[in-house]
Amino acid sequence: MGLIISAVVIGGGLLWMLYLSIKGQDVDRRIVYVFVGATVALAIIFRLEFGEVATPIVKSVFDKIENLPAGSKIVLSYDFDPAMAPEVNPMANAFIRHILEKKHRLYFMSLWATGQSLLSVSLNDVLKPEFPDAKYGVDYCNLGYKAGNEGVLNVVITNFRKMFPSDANGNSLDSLPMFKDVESLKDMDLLISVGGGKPGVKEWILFAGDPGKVAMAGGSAAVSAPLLYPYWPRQLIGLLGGTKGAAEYEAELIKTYPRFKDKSMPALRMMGPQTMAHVVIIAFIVIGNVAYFRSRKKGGQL
Amino acid sequence: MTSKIAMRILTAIVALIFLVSWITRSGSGMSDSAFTNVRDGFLITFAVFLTLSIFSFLYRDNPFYKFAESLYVGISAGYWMSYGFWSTIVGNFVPRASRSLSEFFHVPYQERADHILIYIPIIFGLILLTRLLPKIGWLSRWSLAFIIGATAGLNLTRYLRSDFISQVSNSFIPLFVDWKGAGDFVSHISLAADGQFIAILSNWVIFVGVMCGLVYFFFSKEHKGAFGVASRIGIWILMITFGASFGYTVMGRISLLVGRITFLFGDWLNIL
Amino acid sequence: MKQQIPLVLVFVFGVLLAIQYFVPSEPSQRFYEVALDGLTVIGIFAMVLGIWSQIHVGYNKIKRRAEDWQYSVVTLVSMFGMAFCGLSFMGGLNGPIFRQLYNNIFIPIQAAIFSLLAFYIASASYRAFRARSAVSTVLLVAALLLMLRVIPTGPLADPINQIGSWMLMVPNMAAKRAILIGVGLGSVATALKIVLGIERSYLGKD
Amino acid sequence: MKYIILLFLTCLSLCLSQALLAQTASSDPPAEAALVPSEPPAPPSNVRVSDLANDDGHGIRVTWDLSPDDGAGRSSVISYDIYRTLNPNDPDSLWKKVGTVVLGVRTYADRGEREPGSGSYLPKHTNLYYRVYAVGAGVRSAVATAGPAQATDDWFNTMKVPELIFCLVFLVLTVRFINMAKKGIDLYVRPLAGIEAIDEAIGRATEMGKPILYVLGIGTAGDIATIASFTVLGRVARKVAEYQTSMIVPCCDPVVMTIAQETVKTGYADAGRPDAYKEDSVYYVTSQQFPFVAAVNGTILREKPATNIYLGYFAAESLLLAETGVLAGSIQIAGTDQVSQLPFFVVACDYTLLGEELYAASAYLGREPLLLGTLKAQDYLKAIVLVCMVALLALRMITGADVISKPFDAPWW
Repeated sequence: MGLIISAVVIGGGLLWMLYLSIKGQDVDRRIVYVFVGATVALAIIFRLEFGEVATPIVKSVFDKIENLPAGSKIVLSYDFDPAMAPEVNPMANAFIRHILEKKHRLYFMSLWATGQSLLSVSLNDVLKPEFPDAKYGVDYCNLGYKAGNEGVLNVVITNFRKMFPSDANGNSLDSLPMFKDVESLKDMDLLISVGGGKPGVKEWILFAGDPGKVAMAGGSAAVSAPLLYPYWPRQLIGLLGGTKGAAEYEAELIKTYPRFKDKSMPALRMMGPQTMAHVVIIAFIVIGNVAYFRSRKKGGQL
Repeated sequence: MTSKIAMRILTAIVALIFLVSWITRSGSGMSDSAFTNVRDGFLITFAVFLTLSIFSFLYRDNPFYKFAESLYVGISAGYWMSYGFWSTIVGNFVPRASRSLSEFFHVPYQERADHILIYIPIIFGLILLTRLLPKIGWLSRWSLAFIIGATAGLNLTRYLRSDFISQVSNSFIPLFVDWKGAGDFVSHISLAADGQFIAILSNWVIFVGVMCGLVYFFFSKEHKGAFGVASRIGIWILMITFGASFGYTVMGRISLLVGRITFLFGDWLNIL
Repeated sequence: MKQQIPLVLVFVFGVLLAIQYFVPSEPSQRFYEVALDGLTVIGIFAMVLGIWSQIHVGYNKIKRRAEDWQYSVVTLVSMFGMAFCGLSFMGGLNGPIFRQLYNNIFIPIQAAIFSLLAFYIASASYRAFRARSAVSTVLLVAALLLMLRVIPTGPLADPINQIGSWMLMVPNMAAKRAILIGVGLGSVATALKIVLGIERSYLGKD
Repeated sequence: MKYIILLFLTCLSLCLSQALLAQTASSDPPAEAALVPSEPPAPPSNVRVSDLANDDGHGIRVTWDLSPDDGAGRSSVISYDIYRTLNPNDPDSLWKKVGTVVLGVRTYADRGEREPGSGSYLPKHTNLYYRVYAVGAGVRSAVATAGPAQATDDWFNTMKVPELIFCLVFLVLTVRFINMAKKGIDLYVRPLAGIEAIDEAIGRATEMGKPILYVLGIGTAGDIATIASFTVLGRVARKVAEYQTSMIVPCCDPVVMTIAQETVKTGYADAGRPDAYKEDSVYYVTSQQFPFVAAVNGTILREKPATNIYLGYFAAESLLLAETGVLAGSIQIAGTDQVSQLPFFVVACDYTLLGEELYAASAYLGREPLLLGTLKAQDYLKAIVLVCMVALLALRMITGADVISKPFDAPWW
């Protein structure tokens, strides 16, 4: 319903603008403003979401988690701060849902001091209410934050217990069943770092993924995503870049597991207004060029 | 004349909406205290009024925008004064200048061997204020000379590393990454993001791009012939960059608008 | 005298601070700190001049009953009100009224003005991205490609994404380096012109 | 231009030669670790201390050989702890821990504070003793001690030789070209559209009877871009005075305002019309970015200036100002050294001075031989950079040595 109203209002308006431009009339800038405002407002009010389709770089992460046998060991590292959280937190939550849905074992950790509190927010808001059956120490555990940046990775690539004698709650690692057959990062099946600064995905690749020869995936803020592309697909099996990447992952998750449909998918929701606004701006550019070529043609004839 | 009447009617309507909003928001407040509810109702209504006043600038300049603008500038100036006083004077300067002042402001006094040196800048600062006295106003140029001289001296050497030397030295990149002969290169050619071909192409683009960009910035040579070609490539690289950065920024700017519209529809009208 | 002393000061401070960069010893570090302090402290004193200018301009408008003089009243009243709340000992920067004014007036206006950029970026795109010449077409195509990344474009999404990221990485880096090298040279040249007294228009003439 | 082609050809051939010589370096996989915790690792050996080079006399460099258990042996080292004291016979409790480094690192720079009162004070010209421990999981090795060493001042930072060379070359070139210019040798500079537009724009303002708006950006007087903008402002003010039109200069910083007032006043005096200068035309708005923009935007729409000139340091407000200027129908000339804001100026303004062009603008406007001399020196340095880039890259390609990949980072001189 909302989609139809928005499409009629905006599409009609754009067609009218195109018509005016072809006739050679100038479009007032205020009309442009009204369009931008209306587009974003409509998309927010009607909660428009668009069929995000996962690009290969996102799909490969999804497929990797999907195809690992149940009980595989996956590390998820929270390497970000509150400023980046709106962009990358949705990725982390989507990963948690997917990994626990597939009954993998999930090891949380953080290379950022600020990551630890964000991690516990995720645990309380997503993991515990949505997966009440998941048992601490068996299905997931929280190693918490350790200072030392990539130095931490340098150590845990050979031995977890040296760096993490105990988890974030003070339990010794040996008391956790899921650590029974884990000696170092090399015993993991997949490493995922979610972050956007340093240390982040790049450090994970260079200090853990590459030397340990463990599959590595990442989620990154849009700003730093381009810097990570060159690592794909050899050193990085996949990457979620910015809100867009997060939305693609959420869409893929909902497609495969419809039970998540009514859960909050912030990235997907954020992409609605974004997509609409971008479509409208691109339409403006096209209309502007139509008007330009039209006027030039006329000028030529005169 | 008619526009004046229209303006008055408009103002009346805006005032009415404002009042209605204030009353309804005060009625639906969460707090137990009536005063808090009325105050919060006023504050959110006022914030909405200011937001819409700013947006009205998109239509054209108008009294609402002028009001919001003047208020904003005034608040900002007052904020800046207070901030400058507490953070720079009290936070930075008092602890080094005087023990008794430090005690007065409850900031820890920093014992330093060179605390007398802090008075040199103060003298320059006082000299600057002579501007307010017409007779000896020219003295203030001494302070300006200090500022400009210091800025120039600092910039003469300090940014050479970040802006010049690092940029030049980072441009020394291998132009043949993982080269194992032409045959190997041709047989493994692919468009994968981490492939050899893309790596080599990228490094060439960076190297040639930096060179041509520099050529573009030559002032004493006409852009003709081979020089012209190089500067042309330079301007193309610049334009690709500008276009890409512009297109890339759109998303961030739309997010800002999403935030404001969510504020209007969600926090104010409660329809989300 | 009025001309010479400032020029000498510029030269002396300029040369000393330029040389200071190469000298790590303790007296040199202290000199550097004093110079930086100087810039901050003079800034504080200059604030008096700034406020004076603001009051002066506003007061003149009000006195002459110039057009829109009422808004100058708004500015001056809000400035003194805010400064009073912030400078009086009602909690300083953390005083309740000060924070209320900041959070409920300053922040909403700030966010609204910042979000005007969403409208402006659209109108600028509409007006300026036209294929007038080869160069402007390049600008247009690069911008379009990056904007298209956000829209679900099905099978095209991946190549667009890749090319977009490559453009942000590679040509971007080349252009930034070329510009920064130029900026580095230009700023040194400007600094040198100032220190040597070739540029001196800021020093007045009487 | 023959030389440029030649340079490219050299570069090309050298690249090919490198390609032939290129070898792929294979990195060794990290040693497999066998874990035996609880037993303390072997201590590091051969600890040495010396004065830290290139510092203010409050630093000591500590170096050691890795513990046999670091990455090899029992592989039980996690980090190294470094302790310092004034007296080697002090009991353990008096040794002060000054730092920790992760495994594999064999050096630590102990940089202390200068003020005796501060916690990390490191005295000058005093004997200092150091201890290094290898730390394992909950255990630490036997101690390795070294000393004494004294911290001393240094009078030249040898890491900054490249900057020094650069400055000297620049200075010599500048003096040379200034002398040439003084002798009357004509120095050619190519036309820059953005600068020529400034002249036209002032004429246009006169015809229209509207003012010129000059914005110095949101930088402080400590930004060199603002200083460059002052040099342009002086010449614009002079022309404005000659054409008998008016100008508005809102400022975002009180110091900037003060200097701008002096500059504009001088410009009017130079034009012989000191009486036409109005103090209120250069005024302070507020020191914060967005309030400043709000006020300037209002001014643009109310005064409808014929020309807006934005030169200096700009951030997100670039597009806000430029689009409002379009709305008011002004001709707009912008220039900044902020790479991230250039796209918006390029898109929304009629003319944009990119980076270095901002710094060259005053020389263009003034056309004085002294100023053109510095422009010429800049060009020569760019030429030197171009040649060096090709030559050093060639050297790297022939030798394949990594030293040249970061030619200015290590003191190889």
